[in-house]
Amino acid sequence: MNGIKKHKKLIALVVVLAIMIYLSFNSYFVFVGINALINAIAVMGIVIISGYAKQLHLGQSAFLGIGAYTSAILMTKCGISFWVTIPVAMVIAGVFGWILSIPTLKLKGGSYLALVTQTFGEIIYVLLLNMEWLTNGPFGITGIKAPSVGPVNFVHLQPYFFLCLAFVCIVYFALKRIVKVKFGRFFISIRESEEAAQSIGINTRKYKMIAFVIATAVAGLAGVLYGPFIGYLSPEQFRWQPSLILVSMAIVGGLGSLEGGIVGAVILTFLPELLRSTDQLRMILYGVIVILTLAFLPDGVISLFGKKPREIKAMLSAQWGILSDKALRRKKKKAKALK
Amino acid sequence: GCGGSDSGTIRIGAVGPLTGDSSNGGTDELEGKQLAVEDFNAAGGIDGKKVELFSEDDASSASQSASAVTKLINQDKVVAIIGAHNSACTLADLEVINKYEIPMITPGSSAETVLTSGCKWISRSFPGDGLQCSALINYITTTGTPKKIGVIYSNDDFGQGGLKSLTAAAEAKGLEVASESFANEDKDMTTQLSKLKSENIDCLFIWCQYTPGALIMKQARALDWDVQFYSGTGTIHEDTFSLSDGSYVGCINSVPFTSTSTDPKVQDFVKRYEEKFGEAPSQNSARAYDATMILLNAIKAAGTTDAAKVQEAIRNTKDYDGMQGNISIDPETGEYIGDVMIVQAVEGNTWEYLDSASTN
Amino acid sequence: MLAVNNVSMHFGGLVALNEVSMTVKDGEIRGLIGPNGSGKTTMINVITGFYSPTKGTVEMDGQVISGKTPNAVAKAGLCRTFQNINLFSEMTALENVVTAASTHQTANLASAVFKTKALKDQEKQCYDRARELLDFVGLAGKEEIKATNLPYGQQRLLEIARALATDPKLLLLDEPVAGMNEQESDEAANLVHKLRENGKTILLIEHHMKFVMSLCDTLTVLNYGKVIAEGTPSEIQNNEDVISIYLGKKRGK
Amino acid sequence: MGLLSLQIVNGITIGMIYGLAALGFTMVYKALGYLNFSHSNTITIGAFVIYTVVFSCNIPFLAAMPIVIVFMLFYGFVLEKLIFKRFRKASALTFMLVSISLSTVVSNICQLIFGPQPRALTNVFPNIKLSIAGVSIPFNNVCIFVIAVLFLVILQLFFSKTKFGLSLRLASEDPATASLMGIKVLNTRAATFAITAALGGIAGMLVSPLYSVTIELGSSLALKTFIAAVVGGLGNFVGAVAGGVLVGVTESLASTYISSAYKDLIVYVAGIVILAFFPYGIFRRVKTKH
Amino acid sequence: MLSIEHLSCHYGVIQALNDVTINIEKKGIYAIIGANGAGKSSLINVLSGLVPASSGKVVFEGKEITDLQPHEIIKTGISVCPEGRKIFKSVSVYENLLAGAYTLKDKGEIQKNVEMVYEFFPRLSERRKQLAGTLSGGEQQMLAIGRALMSNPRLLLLDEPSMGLAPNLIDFVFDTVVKIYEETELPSIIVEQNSEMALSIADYAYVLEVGHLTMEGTGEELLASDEVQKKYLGA
Ligand SMILES: Nc1ncnc2c1ncn2[C@@H]1O[C@H](COP(=O)(O)OP(=O)(O)OP(=O)(O)O)[C@@H](O)[C@H]1O
Ligand SMILES: Nc1ncnc2c1ncn2[C@@H]1O[C@H](COP(=O)(O)OP(=O)(O)OP(=O)(O)O)[C@@H](O)[C@H]1O
Ligand SMILES: [Mg+2]
Ligand SMILES: [Mg+2]
Repeated sequence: MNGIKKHKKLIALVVVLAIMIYLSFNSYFVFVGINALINAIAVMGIVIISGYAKQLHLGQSAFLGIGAYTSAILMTKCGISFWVTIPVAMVIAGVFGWILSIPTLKLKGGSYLALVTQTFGEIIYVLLLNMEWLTNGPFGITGIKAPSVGPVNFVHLQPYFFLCLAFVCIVYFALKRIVKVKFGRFFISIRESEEAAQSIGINTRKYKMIAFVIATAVAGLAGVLYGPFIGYLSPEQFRWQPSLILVSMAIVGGLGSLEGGIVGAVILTFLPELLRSTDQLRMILYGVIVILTLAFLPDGVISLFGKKPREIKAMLSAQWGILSDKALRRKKKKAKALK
Repeated sequence: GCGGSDSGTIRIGAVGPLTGDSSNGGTDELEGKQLAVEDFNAAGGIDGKKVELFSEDDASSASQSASAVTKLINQDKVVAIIGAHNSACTLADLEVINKYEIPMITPGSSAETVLTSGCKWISRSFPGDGLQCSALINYITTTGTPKKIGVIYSNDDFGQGGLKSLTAAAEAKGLEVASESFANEDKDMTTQLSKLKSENIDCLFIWCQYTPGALIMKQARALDWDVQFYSGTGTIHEDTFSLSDGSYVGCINSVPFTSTSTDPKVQDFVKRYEEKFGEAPSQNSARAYDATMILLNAIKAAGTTDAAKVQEAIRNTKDYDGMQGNISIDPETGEYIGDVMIVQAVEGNTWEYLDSASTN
Repeated sequence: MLAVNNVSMHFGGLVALNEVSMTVKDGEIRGLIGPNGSGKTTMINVITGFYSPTKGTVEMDGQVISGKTPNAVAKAGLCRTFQNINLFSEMTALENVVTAASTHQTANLASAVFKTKALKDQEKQCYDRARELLDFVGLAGKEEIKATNLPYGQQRLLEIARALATDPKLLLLDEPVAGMNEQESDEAANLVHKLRENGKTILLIEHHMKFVMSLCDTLTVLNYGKVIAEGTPSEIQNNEDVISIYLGKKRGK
Repeated sequence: MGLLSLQIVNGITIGMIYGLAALGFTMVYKALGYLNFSHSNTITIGAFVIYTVVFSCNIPFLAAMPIVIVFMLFYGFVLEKLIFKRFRKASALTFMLVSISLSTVVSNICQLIFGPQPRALTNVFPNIKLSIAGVSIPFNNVCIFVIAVLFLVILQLFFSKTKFGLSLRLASEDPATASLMGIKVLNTRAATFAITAALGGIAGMLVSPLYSVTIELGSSLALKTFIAAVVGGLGNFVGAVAGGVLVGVTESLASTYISSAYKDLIVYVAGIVILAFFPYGIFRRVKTKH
Repeated sequence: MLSIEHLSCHYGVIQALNDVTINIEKKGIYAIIGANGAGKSSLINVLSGLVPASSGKVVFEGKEITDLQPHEIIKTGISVCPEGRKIFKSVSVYENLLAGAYTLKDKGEIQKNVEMVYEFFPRLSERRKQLAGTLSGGEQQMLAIGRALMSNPRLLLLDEPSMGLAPNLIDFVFDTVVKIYEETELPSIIVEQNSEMALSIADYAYVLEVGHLTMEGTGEELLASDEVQKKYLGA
């Protein structure tokens, strides 16, 4: 009961959004909507690893790739059912996540982690590109079909949208439960002080690994959903640029909470599409909007939720004070006046 | 495929990279498409209806390309689409056009797989890798007696597509192949070249876009290596001369179009293109111009915007007289049927005609 | 309970601990004092596994714990506080303690996802225990305050509560009353007394002489990484060496 | 002349370019404690600006260099005053993301201004080749080598010996306390960005005649540069250049003896493995917290 | 010399200082005592420019310094040894001292000051090359005090200089403060938890309670006061 109450807003939001999109019947929006949902799943993984455990992760899309390719290869080459590939892909992505976690355990600075995770993503890319016998190299895998269950054929965008929505909800609630109990607390303790966490008996190595495995397995799931959605996989789709976009989604939405991740994914998936009419200015505007969001909402867009307009205004103007160095300028002015 | 002609115009879509890595190719293509639409409208359009071009950027990303095509079809209600540039993007688009049954014609994706993936709605309006490579290999075996060829290619859809076709053509003639790849981020290919040089090859095929291609030529010459260069459409560009610091001179290319051709039809096109865009058309521009014209002629011939009819008309294109010469489309596969020239880059930033091959 | 056998700790050329041996008996309050830089904190770091000694071993109830990771040492029943306060600063006071209490939980990921009854019970126990401990150290009512926002002295108390939540047999306190005023340090002394009554063994470092002398059963004095004296507070206070290198004339008798 | 030694020399030549680019990268880290992903833009901008100055103003390359350096100093300064300054209290992650987004913005603006076509900047270095161990190296590469080493020494001395260098280090560790010492923290930050932008610009100017001037010139070097700086130990100038050479040689040998398709993979794996054993890079003293 | 008039400061809604007025005319050693959170450090931070005053003004040697920034304040001659030492951990002991002399130009003078600090604290001289972050707590405190002496200050602000020091060192630090005052006539303001020590060396002292100034008097007067005895000396 309490749970439902707490998430009331979010549930309402999702339902409204879903109905809107369904009613609109604009396949293009539904298409972008599916993309947003798939991103949301991957971004929730980033929230776990980077938001809770503060392990920077700039290689998430590689794990999406691992999931997508695993599922696609199993479906197209071995004829295995889509549903069966879900757990397999999650396990394989998780195993790779575990491998990635090993060299990161000793690293202290975020900068070093940034390198290792980003480079790991590139390693996966090179493998996908060159293991032609398995992945068909740069030409990729075509003809990945969504399944149908009874009368519902997920090849159509609308049903697929709801399938993805269902998975977003499952992942959200599962992760929410995980972070509410000791796992979440231990992840945060690693973020706050690794030494202190160890001093009370937390095996920080183990929990960092768990965080990586959860984050990457979730990305694997996102990858499985991505395959039939685009229908075609090529290595370029899983390089570091999309990884950076996923991290941007997490931060713009609010790295501190799963809800923030979802919000960020929705916003930043729709933004470049809404900006399509601006042609050459598109990516410039996109970048500027991300920077402005970071400047005014350091805790992400989610920090606007549940606040009254007056509070929002106060928050923004306080932030403007910091950004424009109001205090500093006032001081300077006064000092000058004195001289 | 519904609508598209309600508002009194015929809507067609264009997709290609306008930002990001291959944006120079994509921008050239878009200009070609724009000029073609302008020419076509000036000539009266279709039954008095004007053609309107809707262009979307795919930033060379497969997923963005699929998204752009979904938008063109659902939002802009286009009748047919010209694109994409990168083979990987076109492959992603195929899934979408297959679902919505919208014809597409690509002026830029040369990989064989684009047509062999089983999608019935795609056609190609320029010579693909297979045609280009067999023409080149034919040329070297008829003009000399090489034993072993070297290939340096970009490790992406374009380069690997070329490598596959080259290897197939070379092995058919009993030639050995030594190959090295480079990543698109690489700027210095001296290492790969040094290795190829040590393998005693008779000629070097450079299969990539012109920016890295020019660097390869320059760096090969810096190794005091006077091997004969061969290349495909990728490196044909006026800028290749300057970018390679002149090392391009002597290189033999397969190509469907050069702006220095003496054909009056081509000269007229070049002149008008230069007036409009301030630079000579690259072969990308010409290919896109032809693709657009073929599509628009097909719509006109079909007499309707019904997708199936338009698609049938595209596939039945016969002897269209374009910038690349006489073009037909294979009704079965959608493959380009026409000429490919073998030219040699010579001093004065121009090319000399050597030979030509044709599937006509 | 705790035995430190011939432990040396070198940092490059610097010898921070030099063949130190000492034992701590069950139930005692042991003080570790010595001039700044004499190796006291290093000693705690070695005992709790943050450093592994260059030479020698540390045993807890007969089992060697040196060379183990800090978390393994903590599992063996030793818990420490830090000289420079080291809390989970963005968590509330309660969460800090709950986190430590939940190190004893057996829950796995699946039981978390499916919210099993066993897990719910364990969670409730942790929260109850944490509240109890906050109350015990005198932080009742501060549960929901973020750790960073607590005053300095209360942060030190919170660190002790957090350590207690792991149910240690031996508690190691590094300068627990630094930065507290007299009144507060008296309260802290009471707390330590109560802990001993609850059966905890305590090893503490402190420069606050009134606190140390009134509280400890035995004192060990380190200087340049060597034990130079061991004895009851009054013995130590009268030890000429200790007076000259550590206590200073005013405090010696 | 064996293939092996030839390829090692080739590797070193490429590696020095990574090293030169890594110097600026590592300097931002040293002075701010953050990674600035938009640093690779400065390489591109340096290349485009010198191209523009040389060709549209008809000024010889060498005379154009100081103009470009001044421009780059200004660019870095403005960027800091306009954007980075406002994020000085943000978390490292946010700062990184800002720099990544900024990089997207700047490179797209560059494309708007200069267009997507590559340009050739030829005949600026004398066409002499130096022969080392039988391998001939273009004069341009020799210049890069010399300048990289020169900068390395200058930066090293600057940071360890000068008062300004010390103040940069202090301000990066603890800005508030540094200001108590009398250090104008905001000015040191602006200076840092200006200097690193100039370093990037110089790298861009030196490599552009060797390669061509393209929009992705900087970003194509970015990952290898990043690896070079990190493997060498962030904040360590000798490490950055040595790391660059290490990356270059590994790449070259892997390409020759294993496979050119997998050469990058080998460099990446080697980088990660090195970090797994030397968490602070090969050339950095391990710092222990007390 | 230093006058603080009706000074207040806020952190958001929390008021840390409330209308504090202190007037110091002649040179000497001044102490400020008070419980945790009384606002002692806040006062030091306002004086050193780290925290802006919300009202009131501070005048040092006839010059108003209320709105100056930290790097300007040190130039006026006020030098701080901040709470929690705040030494620069990643650089050497010697470089920390150089940092303290950042405002000085003359190399010889800087060297002379370094020698002076080494003389006060020979332990630092032994460790001059060591990274400051690896010093023991007490060594760090010595370094922080030493660093504050490097800029030839005319007023020294010490925020809890005895924290974490061995008993004999506490004596030593207080003796040093007295000695510094006697030898160089450098006046200082000491903020302390160790009220007994502080009051015993102070010429004059102030008591802060939740942001208010509640008592003042000479060191002996306050030591003798019942209230101070009860609240701060744990008698
Ligand atoms: N990680 C390290 N690297 C190098 N030297 C160290 C390290 N840790 C401690 N030291 C040195 O070892 C000596 C002992 O330090 P330690 O922290 O144990 O002293 P302490 O007795 O706790 O002093 P204090 O009472 O001042 O806290 C000091 O001289 C210190 O500089
Ligand atoms: N940065 C800050 N943000 C918010 N509140 C603060 C901040 N710094 C101090 N405070 C609050 O201001 C009040 C005065 O703090 P201050 O640090 O000046 O006390 P103090 O007398 O120095 O105490 P202590 O003896 O513990 O050092 C306290 O209530 C404290 O919680
Ligand atoms: Mg200590
Ligand atoms: Mg204080």
